[in-house]
Amino acid sequence: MNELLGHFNYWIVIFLMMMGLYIVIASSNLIKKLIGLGVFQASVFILYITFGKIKDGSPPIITENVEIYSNPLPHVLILTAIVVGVATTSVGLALIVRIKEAYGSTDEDDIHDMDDNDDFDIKNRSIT
Amino acid sequence: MMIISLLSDICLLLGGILTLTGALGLLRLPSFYTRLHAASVTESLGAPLLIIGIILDTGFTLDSAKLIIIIIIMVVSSPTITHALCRAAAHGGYTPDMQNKEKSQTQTDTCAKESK
Amino acid sequence: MIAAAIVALLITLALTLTRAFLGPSIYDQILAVNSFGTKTVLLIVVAGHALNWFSYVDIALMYALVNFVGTLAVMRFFEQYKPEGEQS
Amino acid sequence: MIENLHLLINVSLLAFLVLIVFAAINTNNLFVATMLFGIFSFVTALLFLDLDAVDVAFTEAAVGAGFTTVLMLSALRLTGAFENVKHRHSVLGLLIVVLTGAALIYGTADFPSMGDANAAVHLNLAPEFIQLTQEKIDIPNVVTAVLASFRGYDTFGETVVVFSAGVAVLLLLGMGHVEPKQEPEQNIVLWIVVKPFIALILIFGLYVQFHGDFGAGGGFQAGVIFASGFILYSLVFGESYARKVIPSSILPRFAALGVIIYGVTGLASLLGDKPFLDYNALSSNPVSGQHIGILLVEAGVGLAVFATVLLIFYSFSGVNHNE
Repeated sequence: MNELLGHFNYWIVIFLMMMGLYIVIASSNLIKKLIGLGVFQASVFILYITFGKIKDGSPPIITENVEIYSNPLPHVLILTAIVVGVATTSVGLALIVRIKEAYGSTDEDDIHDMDDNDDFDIKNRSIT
Repeated sequence: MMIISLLSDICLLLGGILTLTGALGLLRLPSFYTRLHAASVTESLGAPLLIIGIILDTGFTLDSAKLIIIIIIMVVSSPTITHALCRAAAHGGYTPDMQNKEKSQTQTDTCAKESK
Repeated sequence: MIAAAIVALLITLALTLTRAFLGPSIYDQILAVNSFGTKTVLLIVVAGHALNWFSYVDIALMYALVNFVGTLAVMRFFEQYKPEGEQS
Repeated sequence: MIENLHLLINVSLLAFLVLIVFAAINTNNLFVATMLFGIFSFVTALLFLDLDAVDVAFTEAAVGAGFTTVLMLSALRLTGAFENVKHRHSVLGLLIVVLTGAALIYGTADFPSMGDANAAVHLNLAPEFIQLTQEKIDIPNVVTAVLASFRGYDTFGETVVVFSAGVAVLLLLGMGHVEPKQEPEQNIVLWIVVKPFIALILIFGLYVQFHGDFGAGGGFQAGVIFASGFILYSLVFGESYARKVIPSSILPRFAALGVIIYGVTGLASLLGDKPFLDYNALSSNPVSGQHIGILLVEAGVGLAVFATVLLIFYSFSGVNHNE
């Protein structure tokens, strides 16, 4: 039972991570792929924070009468990772907006079809 | 002291019951506008009651002042959101039907089809 | 009693989530998502007090503000999107 | 009792996360998927709170639930079609995912069980950081101390990454410009309610910025909160008015200024014959030198993040991209 409770969080986190990966693989829409990446990313964050937790510990902010503090290091890493994550997501979204302008679609399969077609003219968004 | 903790318990209990009722209404009521009603009315009373229960328990500190600000935010923002949502729905061609329950149900379904 | 309130809030969250999944219309989902946010603020306040979370009040305050901004963004998007959708 | 409550909250939040992702996989409406991703972030932040990570919960709520949702909606508005997204049921993909997941779960057998105080992670570095923060820096929040002082290089790198992401978005999309006819519908209730809200958000942003040494908060969170005040203004009153309050041309300068404040603080410590970003050189008393250094660095981070976030929002909300 202790084994189960001690590892429960890890299993769920890995399950979430794999669902995120599945969205990235199975969805052909680029924005949905980004959402899948976001889910994957968030589950990695949860994994790190789970590592940092100490039983009966309190948050790493020095207060009186507290002996055990949870590990501050994962918190620092993840705090910056979240902000960098949203910055990279925004670059991804900007690329998708440009792709939509060039191809008229955000669907990966359509874009591949257009790329394979030699007659496709990217400027006029049409097959000449 | 006893009275305050009793009052806090009563507030928490009432607040819990109200939010639960609101969620049940949100889940069970037949059409969009009735659900809106269930969610907003109970939210305006249930949320402050729960927070007041906590304030009575913490006593008068900086935290309780911030909690009062949270109450103000929720009491103001929740009806505003409901109003704006209702307005958006009405402008989006989603009119409430007063007379017939069956009819309003079918209307909801057609709207659902449209939105999909 | 505070434990009962936490359990009630968790059940509330589950019910609201169900409505957010079921729909049927997009407005129902917006309503459910907004309601979910409000209930999260309440859960932070109640559970934070019961479990002694550090500076839970600040975070609850921020959640309330973020939830407001988020829902307004969703509705604004919907207002703007409507005419374009009819054209195409 | 408290132990059981922790367990109950932990388990139900994780269950909510799994349910939300399932719903996000199944929906073929991108708009719904975006909203679900927003509440996914909310629940994640709640989980962080329960796992003692106050600062991270703060950041995740401000960035994940607030800004990412707004950003994705703006992108959806520009790309148009968000309904009937195609979904291919890939057997091979499912196989890969199941195999990877099985391998990872096999790997967790070696993990220490959750909350174990004797796990390897907790024996090195972390106790030293907590000890040194009390001795040398003397601010209560260890996370801020590690972020701004002990790992100052790292945070400088992150700030530069955020800045360059802003530059990349600017290069890809440009600032655009907003035509006044694109104003939102006039709604007096919203106008009246939102005005005090904006003031409240801005004050709260400043509070988070300067309270970061003592409690949860800091430059990253404050920058996003401050920017969301202006985003709220822009959503309710219209983008062209927002661009009169903060012109789009000064935002890149603000972002650069934030990074420069950080860098110059590092250079100032070089001038005092100390290593880069060693704040002991900033004052005759090492502890107050650390205080000054952390204040300056957090101000730089806050300014850079604020300007970058608002810059990205402006770039996405310019309407002329479809032309």
